[in-house]
Amino acid sequence: MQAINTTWVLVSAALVLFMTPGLALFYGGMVRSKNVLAVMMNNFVAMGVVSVLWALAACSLVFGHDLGHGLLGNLSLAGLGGLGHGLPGFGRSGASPLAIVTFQMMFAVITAALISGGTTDRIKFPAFVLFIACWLFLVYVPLAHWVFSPDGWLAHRGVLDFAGGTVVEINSGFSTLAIVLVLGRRRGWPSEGMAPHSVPLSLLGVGILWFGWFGFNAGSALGMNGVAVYAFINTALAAAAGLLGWLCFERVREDYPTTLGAASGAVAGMVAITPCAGFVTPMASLVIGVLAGVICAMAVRVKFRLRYDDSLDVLGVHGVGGLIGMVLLGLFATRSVNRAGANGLFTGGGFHLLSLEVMAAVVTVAFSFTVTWLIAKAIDLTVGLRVSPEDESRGLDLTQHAESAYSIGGMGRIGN
Amino acid sequence: MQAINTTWVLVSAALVLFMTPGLALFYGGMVRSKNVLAVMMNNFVAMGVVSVLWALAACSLVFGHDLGHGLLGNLSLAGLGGLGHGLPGFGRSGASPLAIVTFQMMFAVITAALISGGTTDRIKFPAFVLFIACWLFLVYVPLAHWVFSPDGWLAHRGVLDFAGGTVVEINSGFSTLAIVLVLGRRRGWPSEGMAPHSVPLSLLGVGILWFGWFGFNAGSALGMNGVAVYAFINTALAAAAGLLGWLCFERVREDYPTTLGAASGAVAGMVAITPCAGFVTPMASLVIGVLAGVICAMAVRVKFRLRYDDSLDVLGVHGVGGLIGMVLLGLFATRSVNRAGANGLFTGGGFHLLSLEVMAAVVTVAFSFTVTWLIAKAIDLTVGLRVSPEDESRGLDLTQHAESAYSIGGMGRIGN
Amino acid sequence: MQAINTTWVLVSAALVLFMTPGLALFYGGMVRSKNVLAVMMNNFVAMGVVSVLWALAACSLVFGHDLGHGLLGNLSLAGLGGLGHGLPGFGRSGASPLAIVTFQMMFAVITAALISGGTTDRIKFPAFVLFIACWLFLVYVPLAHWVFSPDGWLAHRGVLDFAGGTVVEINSGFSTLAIVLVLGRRRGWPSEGMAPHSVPLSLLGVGILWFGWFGFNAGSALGMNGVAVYAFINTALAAAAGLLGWLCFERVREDYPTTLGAASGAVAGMVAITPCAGFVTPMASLVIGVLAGVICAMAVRVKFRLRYDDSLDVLGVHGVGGLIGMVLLGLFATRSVNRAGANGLFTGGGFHLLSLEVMAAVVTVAFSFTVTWLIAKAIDLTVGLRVSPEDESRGLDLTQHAESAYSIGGMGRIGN
Amino acid sequence: MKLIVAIVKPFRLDAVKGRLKELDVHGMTVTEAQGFGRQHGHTEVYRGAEYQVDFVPKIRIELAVDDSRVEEIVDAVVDAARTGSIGDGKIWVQPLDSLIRIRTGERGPDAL
Amino acid sequence: MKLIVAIVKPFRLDAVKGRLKELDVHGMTVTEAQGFGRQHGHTEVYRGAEYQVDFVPKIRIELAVDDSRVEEIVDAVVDAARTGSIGDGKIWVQPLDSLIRIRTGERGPDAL
Amino acid sequence: MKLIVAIVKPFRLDAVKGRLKELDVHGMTVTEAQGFGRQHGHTEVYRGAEYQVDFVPKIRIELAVDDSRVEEIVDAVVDAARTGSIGDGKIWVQPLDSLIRIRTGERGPDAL
Ligand SMILES: Nc1ncnc2c1ncn2[C@@H]1O[C@H](COP(=O)(O)OP(=O)(O)O)[C@@H](O)[C@H]1O
Ligand SMILES: Nc1ncnc2c1ncn2[C@@H]1O[C@H](COP(=O)(O)OP(=O)(O)O)[C@@H](O)[C@H]1O
Ligand SMILES: Nc1ncnc2c1ncn2[C@@H]1O[C@H](COP(=O)(O)OP(=O)(O)O)[C@@H](O)[C@H]1O
Repeated sequence: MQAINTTWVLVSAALVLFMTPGLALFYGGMVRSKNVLAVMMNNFVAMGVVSVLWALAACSLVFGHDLGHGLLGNLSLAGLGGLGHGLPGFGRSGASPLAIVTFQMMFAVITAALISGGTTDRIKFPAFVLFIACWLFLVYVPLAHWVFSPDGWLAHRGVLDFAGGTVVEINSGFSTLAIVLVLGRRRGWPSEGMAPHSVPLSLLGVGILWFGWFGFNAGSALGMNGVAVYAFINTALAAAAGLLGWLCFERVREDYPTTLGAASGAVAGMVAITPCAGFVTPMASLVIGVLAGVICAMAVRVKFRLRYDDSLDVLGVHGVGGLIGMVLLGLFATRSVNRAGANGLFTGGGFHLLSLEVMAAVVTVAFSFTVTWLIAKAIDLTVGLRVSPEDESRGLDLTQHAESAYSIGGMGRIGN
Repeated sequence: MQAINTTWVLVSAALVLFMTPGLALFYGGMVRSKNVLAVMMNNFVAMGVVSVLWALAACSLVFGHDLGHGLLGNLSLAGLGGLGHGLPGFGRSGASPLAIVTFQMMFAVITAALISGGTTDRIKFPAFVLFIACWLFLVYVPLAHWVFSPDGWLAHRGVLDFAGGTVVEINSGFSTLAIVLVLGRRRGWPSEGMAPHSVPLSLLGVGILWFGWFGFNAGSALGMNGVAVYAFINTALAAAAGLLGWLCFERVREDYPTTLGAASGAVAGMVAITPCAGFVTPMASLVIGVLAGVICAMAVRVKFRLRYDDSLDVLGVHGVGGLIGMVLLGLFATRSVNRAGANGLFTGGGFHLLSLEVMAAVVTVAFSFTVTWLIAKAIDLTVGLRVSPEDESRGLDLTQHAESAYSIGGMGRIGN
Repeated sequence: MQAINTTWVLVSAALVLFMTPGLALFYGGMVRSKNVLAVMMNNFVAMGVVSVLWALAACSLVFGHDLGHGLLGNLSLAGLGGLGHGLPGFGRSGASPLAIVTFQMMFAVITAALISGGTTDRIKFPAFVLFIACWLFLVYVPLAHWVFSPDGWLAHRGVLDFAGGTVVEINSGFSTLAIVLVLGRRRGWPSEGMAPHSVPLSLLGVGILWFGWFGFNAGSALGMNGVAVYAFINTALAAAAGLLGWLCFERVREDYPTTLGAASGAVAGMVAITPCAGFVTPMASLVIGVLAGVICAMAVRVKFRLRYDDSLDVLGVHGVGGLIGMVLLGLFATRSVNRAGANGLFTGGGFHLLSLEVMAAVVTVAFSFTVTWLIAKAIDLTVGLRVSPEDESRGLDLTQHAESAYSIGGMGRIGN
Repeated sequence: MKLIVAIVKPFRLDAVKGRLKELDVHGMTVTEAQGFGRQHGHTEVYRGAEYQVDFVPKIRIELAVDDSRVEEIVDAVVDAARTGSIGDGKIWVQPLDSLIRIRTGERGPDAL
Repeated sequence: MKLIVAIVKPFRLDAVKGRLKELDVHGMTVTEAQGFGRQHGHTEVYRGAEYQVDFVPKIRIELAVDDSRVEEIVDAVVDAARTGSIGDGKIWVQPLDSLIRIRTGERGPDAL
Repeated sequence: MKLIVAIVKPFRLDAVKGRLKELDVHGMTVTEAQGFGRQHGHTEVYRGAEYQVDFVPKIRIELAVDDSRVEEIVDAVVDAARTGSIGDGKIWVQPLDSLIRIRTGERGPDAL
């Protein structure tokens, strides 16, 4: 049985790993052609930096023996050693502990990478690298311990979060809000047009995210069982419903259902189902997906009024989608799907679960926002977060990486 | 054992889900740059609409208890409930019923999506959505019940169809023919050039399809066993042989082996092996693949003579490829590969299987074409299938979705 | 247990199959826009030709009963028959033999495809096809027998090579060097600029390679067990470390860390970990990855001084990366990770393993280079390897395949 | 000699080329352009952000011709490019001091 | 009539268009161009190979105008396109023999 | 002042630029163009559909120069762009009424 569970977890880990290049494409397609490589690079460098730091120490701080009060793990698993004794708090019948922490590594990578959707077009590359290194230890690691480790204080209180509605989604959304407030708006935003330079690239990215999300959610069962199957179908249905929800909103609001809207809606649906995937029925997933699609479509429009430049809507889609998921989990969770779960408001469980979920969401918002804001401010005051106005106008690809994304014209790169 | 089978089926389901974005790219690359998003959107919206309808009712009509004569299932599984008792007609030792219907959901999605390859560049978006919703219930669902449900009348008679040569391939091909006859030709076709706007995008799409097709075919064993392994290698070999077959035909006929030909040949090979995958030997797969490559390469040229505008050759590749597969299955099937199968003409089984396969193919052609034609006609007479000539010439991306696919020039989107 | 192992091997086989389209994109993005399709086509045609030849005979020559002295297999498995008796030398408890040879087929495909990275922009298409067919039998097959068959003479002596540091990496690198020496430099290289036409395409390709490499390495455990898990995490960490290593080198040397450098570094890390994946600890993988990133970044610069035109650095990344991996395996291998392995110099095993690894590397370099050079020379003297100067300047897409990769301008393909 | 410059709708290029061939004109140079004029642009929407695009794709054709043929060629282009709807474009004629064929160094009408 | 050609920095196009609208000029044709001049290009690096790119993206604007308005329009464009830093571009004026509106066949100033 | 326009083969651009630098000409504007002429286009095939593409990629170079230097520069461009095979392109010279440097407002030869 351990072999099957490990197989499933490793397959899922590969799928989640693949999500980060998918995200790079999703983001890369949405920016202007002078900043494509820079935002993709932020994603790729997260794969490098976060993985290495995870193996060295972060993994242990999340899943090592609790240091007390469920606040942080110790360094017993540093360097991925000491796993022979299993993961503290996890049973021994599940997947291989090394497989589980590998799977979890991919979560840390993509959560960090998500933030680049807010900071795109204006963040210095070295500052971004420094930022995610600090942020991993000061924001991601504690939150992940609280929620994903059975000894974490939130998990311990009975907060349900199947695959990271708090740790991944709300966290990335509100961390992004914090850093973009420090970073400031892109020059010219929102008066100048900053239309996506390649929507097909973004659609491809979403295709990869959709594919990978099955690993993300169903893999979070950490083995092959009935809950994994539910998590799988629920992910598929929430994505589908989210897509339709967003399109309907656009159709009503602006007359045109857009492809970028379809893509965004699918992502919103999957974000919202993330905490719920292994706890709700397929029919509830449809409801969750549709609501996420509609509400996130509204949420991404807020920034134009409040004038914070969350460039690719990490807050509007992941932050808000995560909140929706946590709240709806409090309504729809049912032990008929997962005996290790709980019942929600609509399923006979009263307000208990709902209040726990809301509490966890609020804690995450407050913690992520505050600590990220402090990190961003500290970096801004020391090495500086933002490129010069001239570099911003020439584009980050050239000025940060000495590269151009494309050279497709009949004359190739002119002048060569 | 159930856990292993379920693992395999879920992995396969994820792979098949990934095929639809792959198809979107394959199609998107082949159209002109003003219609890229529209055709990709047709694929993405199929992921939304078909999934939701599948969960609500279509799944049950396919796999629910037979209403009589093997014609249709009942609503016992509506909303994906009632699966605790297993799928009617399926044994209990296989994969989880919920996993199986999830896997099958992906088949319905991609079959609907395939049709967009014929209607591209001129179909109204709302009409396409309405069309696939109707078509799912009136065409796909009955056919799938007949063939995929053990209680279906075709399955019951002993028709073999491993992964959907009828339900997916012939069905999509002849449904496409029907709708394009109602829809009419693209303005300017075939006199005006309508060359692919990005062949690399199409090649990427085929790469994804190739990858996903392993789930499609080998996953149709609905568990991990010797038949799944055969289905896997047969898929790989038929794709390879199809690629070579198409290239050889082009080399002889037009002097140039093309990359789009290579891609199309691989698809043709995989289409033809779809009904055969778990019933034939690897050497037979090579023959099936090569024949599919050559014959489909000839088939796609027919439309220029008969003047129906099956824009991206759904009939020529999927319709014809599916027919080839069904017929060759009647020749090459062997019980040495799959004891639950039968022997074909070349393997000592006489004409019995061949006649069954041909019968099933003919039934599918007749049923798909007729019912789809009626649906298309009905929609055309009510809401209208086709965009205005002016919208067609400005492109569907702008006129249906208010988007442009690309904005890559040095000046970004000019005028912003 | 066989079913689980087979599941893992088939999943891995699908992942490795997917690597070749990924490679096509990686390469396609790096060439100029007039040669994109040609280089992608070389990859796709390898999927066709090599697969078919593998099934017909190559597989048997690798894994069939040894003909003597561990030099070559016999034809007992030709046409993929005779597998019912298992693979000679492999135990019976592992994955299905048919699954294993399917998995191995994908290795042959991608190794052949890799060579196209050196020959791009100037090789005749038919010559390339002929070349890989000959090369498969004369170079790949013997090497694969020596290393991957338990009866091969290198394997027999105790050479460790987990997933093909010799057969795939060093082999492709030095075969490429040989053929490019025969083929000559691209006209205008290195004085004329030949910058990548689409870096995002290359990044996407690397994303796919990264994803697929988990199948490549962890699948080489040929089943699900502790070694597979190590191989998996080691691959992830070496890629991450390689990425950082290459970036640091660039930062120091040229001031700019580039995205293509990040992508190349990840590939270099995965190349180097290939022979080591199931034999070393995660911490050793970090060291191996970082060294590979830095050394390969240096190695790709050598060609400018020595003036051989290994266009996309197959030697610099795969050849050199493979050498690094083999040598470091001699240092870091540990039986604590894999009891079937051995200890290296730093882990108490003395010089024994190191000398074996170096010997195997040297044998591979000498054999690949020599035989490939002879094949290339023979083809060049008969059918000719290289296109005419005029065809080279018009681009291979048009002259070899009568296609253009892109037609994105506002006027579509002008003149149509 | 004169230089005729025509700004036309992209899908008329083929017709223009055909007509010129009939007139035995065997050379021209075209570029992609974007036009701003009476013809309306369009609106695009991405996640609720609306973009008003004022420019419309056009083709810019340059024809160097002998003085004697200017009228005839201008008329032919006007005729072939006309659809009758707004945005059909403009043609203008500019003086040329000299013209040279690079390959041979020929000058003037011979270089055409 | 005259043809005014302006080579400007891409991000100034909007300003130029705006200013021209104020002057009631309702037509122009623009193309993407690459400029070589005092303004420096940039260097790109791919796997250690350095590429010196001398050309800088520019927008080329063509405006056919009535003789009487040349000065005013040139001044407006100069004003709207100027940033004061190297590479702001050039404007030149060329004579036009004639101008025709394709849609109607109108000629001269009426065709604008 | 004069405007020299040269239509050349794309891969000759570097040579032309080099030669002009030698002559101390430090400014030009280039655009991608498609040429139709004696040089043949090519055929493309997609799933059996043949496309005859008549146009060939060209580079269009614009050089505003002082009258005194026209001959010398034209000769240099002809020389640098020539390969001797069909399709080498054309050069033509047009009169210029005036030229202005946007950055400074300088006019005439000083603006070059
Ligand atoms: N004054 C002008 N100078 C240069 N090009 C112009 C001018 N006016 C119009 N054009 C070009 O002609 C095109 C058509 O002009 P428009 O006013 O839209 O229609 P029409 O010429 O039919 O009245 C424009 O898109 C633009 O490219
Ligand atoms: N002699 C010329 N002929 C044509 N275009 C020119 C000429 N000189 C400059 N240009 C164009 O003007 C642009 C700006 O010129 P540059 O010398 O960089 O700056 P500035 O005009 O501010 O001195 C160039 O990029 C080029 O497009
Ligand atoms: N009459 C013309 N007006 C404008 N451009 C022309 C004309 N004739 C030729 N050209 C341009 O010059 C290029 C070369 O012309 P072509 O006839 O092919 O060769 P050659 O000039 O060597 O005889 C063409 O591709 C086109 O761009």
